[in-house]
Amino acid sequence: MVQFIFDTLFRAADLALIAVALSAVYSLIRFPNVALVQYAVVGAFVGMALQQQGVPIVPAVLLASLLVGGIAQVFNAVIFQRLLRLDPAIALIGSLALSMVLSAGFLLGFGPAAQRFSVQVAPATRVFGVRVTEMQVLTGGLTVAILIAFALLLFRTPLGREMRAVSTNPVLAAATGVNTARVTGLVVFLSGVIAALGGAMLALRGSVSIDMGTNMLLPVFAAAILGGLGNAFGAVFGAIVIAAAETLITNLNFGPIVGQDHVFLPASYAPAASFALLVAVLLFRPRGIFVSEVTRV
Amino acid sequence: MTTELLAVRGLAKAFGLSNVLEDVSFSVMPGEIVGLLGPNGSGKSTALNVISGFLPRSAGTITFAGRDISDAPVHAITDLGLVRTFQLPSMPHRMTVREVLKAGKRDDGGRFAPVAYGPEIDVLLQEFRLAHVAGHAASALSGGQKKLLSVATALRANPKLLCLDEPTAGVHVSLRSDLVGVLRNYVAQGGACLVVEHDMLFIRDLCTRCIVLDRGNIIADCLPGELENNPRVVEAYLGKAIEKGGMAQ
Amino acid sequence: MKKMIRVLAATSVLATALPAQADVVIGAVLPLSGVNANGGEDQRRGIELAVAQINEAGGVLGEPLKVIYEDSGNVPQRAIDAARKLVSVDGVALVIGEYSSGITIPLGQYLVAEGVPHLNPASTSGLVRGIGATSFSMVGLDNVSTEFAAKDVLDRGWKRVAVLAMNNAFGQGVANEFGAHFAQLGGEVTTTIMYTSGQTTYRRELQQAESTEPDAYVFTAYGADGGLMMQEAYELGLQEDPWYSILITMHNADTPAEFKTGLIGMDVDYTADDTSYKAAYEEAYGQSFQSAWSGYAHDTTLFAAETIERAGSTDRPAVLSAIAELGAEGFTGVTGEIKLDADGQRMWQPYQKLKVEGDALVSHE
Amino acid sequence: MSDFLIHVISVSCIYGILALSLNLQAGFTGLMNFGLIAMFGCGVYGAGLVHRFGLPVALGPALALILAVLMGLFLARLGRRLSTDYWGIATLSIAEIARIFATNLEPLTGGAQGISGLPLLFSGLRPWDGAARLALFAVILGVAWLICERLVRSNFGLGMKLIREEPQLARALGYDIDRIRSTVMVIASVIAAVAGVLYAHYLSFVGPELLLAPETFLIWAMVIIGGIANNRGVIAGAFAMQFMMAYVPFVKDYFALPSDFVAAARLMLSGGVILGFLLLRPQGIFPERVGGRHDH
Repeated sequence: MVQFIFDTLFRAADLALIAVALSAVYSLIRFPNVALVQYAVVGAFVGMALQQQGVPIVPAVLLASLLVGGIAQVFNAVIFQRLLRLDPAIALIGSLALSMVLSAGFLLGFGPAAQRFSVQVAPATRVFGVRVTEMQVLTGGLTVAILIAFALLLFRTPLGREMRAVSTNPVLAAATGVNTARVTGLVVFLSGVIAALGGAMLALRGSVSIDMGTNMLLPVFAAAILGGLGNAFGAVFGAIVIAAAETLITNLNFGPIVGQDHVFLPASYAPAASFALLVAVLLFRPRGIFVSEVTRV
Repeated sequence: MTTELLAVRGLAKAFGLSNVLEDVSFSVMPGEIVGLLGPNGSGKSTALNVISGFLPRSAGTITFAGRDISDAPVHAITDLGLVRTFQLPSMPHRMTVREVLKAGKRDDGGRFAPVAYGPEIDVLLQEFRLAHVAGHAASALSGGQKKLLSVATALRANPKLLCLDEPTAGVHVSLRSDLVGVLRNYVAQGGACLVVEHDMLFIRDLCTRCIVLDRGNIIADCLPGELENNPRVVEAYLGKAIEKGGMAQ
Repeated sequence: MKKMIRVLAATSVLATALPAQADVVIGAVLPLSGVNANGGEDQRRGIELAVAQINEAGGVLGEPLKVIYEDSGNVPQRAIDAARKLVSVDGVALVIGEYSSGITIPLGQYLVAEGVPHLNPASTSGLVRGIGATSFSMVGLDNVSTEFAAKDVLDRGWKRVAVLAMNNAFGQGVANEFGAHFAQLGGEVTTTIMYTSGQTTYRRELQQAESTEPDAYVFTAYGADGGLMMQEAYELGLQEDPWYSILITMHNADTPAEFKTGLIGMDVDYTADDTSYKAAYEEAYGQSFQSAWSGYAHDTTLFAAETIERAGSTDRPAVLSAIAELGAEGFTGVTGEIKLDADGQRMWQPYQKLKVEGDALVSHE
Repeated sequence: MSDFLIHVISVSCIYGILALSLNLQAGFTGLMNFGLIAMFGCGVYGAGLVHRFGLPVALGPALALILAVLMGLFLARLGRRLSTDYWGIATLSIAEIARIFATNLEPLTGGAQGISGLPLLFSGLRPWDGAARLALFAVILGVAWLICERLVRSNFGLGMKLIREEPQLARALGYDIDRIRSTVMVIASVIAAVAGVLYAHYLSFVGPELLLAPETFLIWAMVIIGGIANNRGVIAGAFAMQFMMAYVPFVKDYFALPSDFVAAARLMLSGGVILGFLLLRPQGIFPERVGGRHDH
């Protein structure tokens, strides 16, 4: 049981930062930006490249995140703002296409193999009968800290108030003197930074390959949608639910049912669990979680 | 009772805690043109949305042409002959005016048969003065032209009851009398109308009866000429006007 | 639209006219990208060394031998597309390929259908045997290797083992055959976990295996997968128990030294008695063998060149009968003697027990 | 040489059929399906399963048809109350679930190793089998084109276009949106599945890699480059993309580029074409012709 909780929490930590970034940016720019999961990969790869150039790991990760924030703003201005003028669905296709182009870039720039930061790795120690590694604790803690910092920014600062105002009613916010373009730009920047940090955390716990973005795409979306796209901290909740579903499906021993000692579902069903959960939610409770466009009059 | 085309009984609609319609009952007979009036926020558009099936009701019943349509889906209601238009009709930009008009009547000559434009389309285009823009993208029309197109398209569906949501707002004055003529003609041929409208001149010209809503309740059901002398109607409009800072209607 | 097709057709004629046709050309479909990229690169090195050796000695049929490499990207469809290009555009005499059985089988079937000779330089799944008439294996299949591994594991006193293998033709073959041999010899497989190759983490699979409390973990993994799996096993503390790798050289080069201390395993023997190849490899690439597969790819190329020489032309039927003839006679390469059975499969090959020492593999008898 | 050209044109025909299917959904009805490959997969695995269990080859199309109808209905049902972008993500998920099950349900689907050795069409006609297959594919592409053209030029097609842009107006005029969408999805799904069956018997191999998400985006690229909502345009787009994809390896040979280049260039081509066209020419090379013959 303790193992289950730990596994769930660490998997949730994998998903949470990127899902929060996705949700936050959706609240202002109304289309699901698929390329965000690739920003996470960019963050991890750039961080590793900087470290290889001799930059110590902490500034390397921070620099990489800021850089990705900037890249996110550039893509937003050059690509997404233009596509959004056509249609949100077009912007979604554009972000899928951008993801493919970025994948191609990773393949050429970093090769197909998985890569890792060069950090000291120690074997797991046992806590409450559960194996935990130093890096898991460290990155898990950092993830929580980043989430808290973002929450404080959102709920305790004038900037956060402006962000929430723009997301609820951009026209009204603009009328009351909020510079919506500046606020939107800032949120795009922050989403890039948070996603990149999420990618770096993942890379610190394990390794990052060019496929990571693609593999993370649907679990991250499932988490963000479950929590209600546009509701940044709903995404954390969504991440925990998705992580629990995935962990449950792979940790259950089906052996007794089929008359053997140990039979597990292949772990590759784990993503299927999160997608199935997503589809079920969309199928049966679409309105509980978001406002359906089709039924609007 | 059997002659009623539309009968609304005790209709209520709430959004969360706010009751937009409290207890609305009225009916429309064949051949009538009923105006649905009221200050902004009185629930006119909501009533139209609930009757046409676009919003689910909270309570009450709606019968149309002898059938209970309280919970029927929009297409079933339309199939029975109740067709509506929108206050701000938005038109596709990758279809021409002619195509939209053609699409007004579904299954024209079979679902999968090729589109053919019969003479009746040209007649309608003429009647609504849209012939010169027939080949234009429908979204390129002016606001007033879009309204006319939406009325014309709705008429193509051969409705027994046509529900119009502010058909004259944005329509050029010279076209209003044409619109009155077209609608009168349609009613004379056996149709009926329910019109949500602000323009009192248009109402007086067109309507045979008026229903006035205020805060979700009917406060008057009378002839157009009697409106000005109805104290509750005057109070409702004036009260609103004072609340709004003296801007009279 | 018609105009567009005409333009496309014209440009395609131009594009396909580019490769030179003077040399004796053979094709190689290898995983040069994807999880097996390192293995594929090692195969390519083996082929290059063979080509250099052959051309130094005067080439084939008096012409220099040329190999056109195509990337399978570890995707069957792309492998078949690549083979189609080799066969119909480049007009190769035969095709060497691929690395993993899941791709070698459809690739081979395509070549068999086209009547093109196919030489399998690496795939060891038992299913390879059924590819068809014009397909030949230059490597022994799994029934032999898994029996060797099962005996080796049991000899070390590990009675209960968890098996991890990739979910493809090769992995399924290894898992099934190892399980059967191991049970027959008196051992018990606590659980068999088939994992999908190319994941970013194998924690879930490792934890599943751990929960069955085995004496040892027996696994087989391709390059990048194996490196990651060993790292995560180390981090999870699972390397307190022994790990045994079937075909250890597939992932050894991709696994950092700190995560494979004490790892043992088995593989096909590629050093045999001939050390000149090892020396040539180290001289050319400045490092020791990255896997067992360069030697096999090397021998496959030598075998191919020899058959074309015997056939006297690059005519496919002639090459086919030359392959059968040479296979029956036997041909000695750096991996030992290549002799084919009636199905065109290599009958025998040496295996070796290996252990990790630092970053390198050493014999462990 | 000409064999390779025949191959590229044959595959272009199959992708042309897929592009028509996507165009019917996304181009004319506004259904942004990112899981098209699952519909294709119904055809591929329909043919594959029949072969795997030793049933008569003719049952392949029948099984494919059943699977495709179910898939179309399910996706349509899912789309009933979802906005476009959510539905897009949902379809992407369905396709991924389908791929994961195809990879892991080893007893049924053959797992990751797939199903190989499917009978090749017209293999008895050697050496003219390639040309015969091409002829068959071209005819089927033509039939699919006729069906799509007829559909979008019909009264039903007017409904599709109205739903695409103004679903509220369509509802008010009595169009049963759910039914029209379901009908379109089923027709498109069956068309995609036909392409799948043909492809399975062309490649003679069926495996989960055929269902990877980038394949869907390749078809999207074809539709966008050719001209969304223009049936001839998307076929031209399919040919253009397929030819570019097929000739990437030659570019690699010619410039002696590293082998990663091929994989990267293919991704870059699909993604780059989509992005470039969306930004610079969203209507594609052959834009939709608005209005019927009457208006021009």
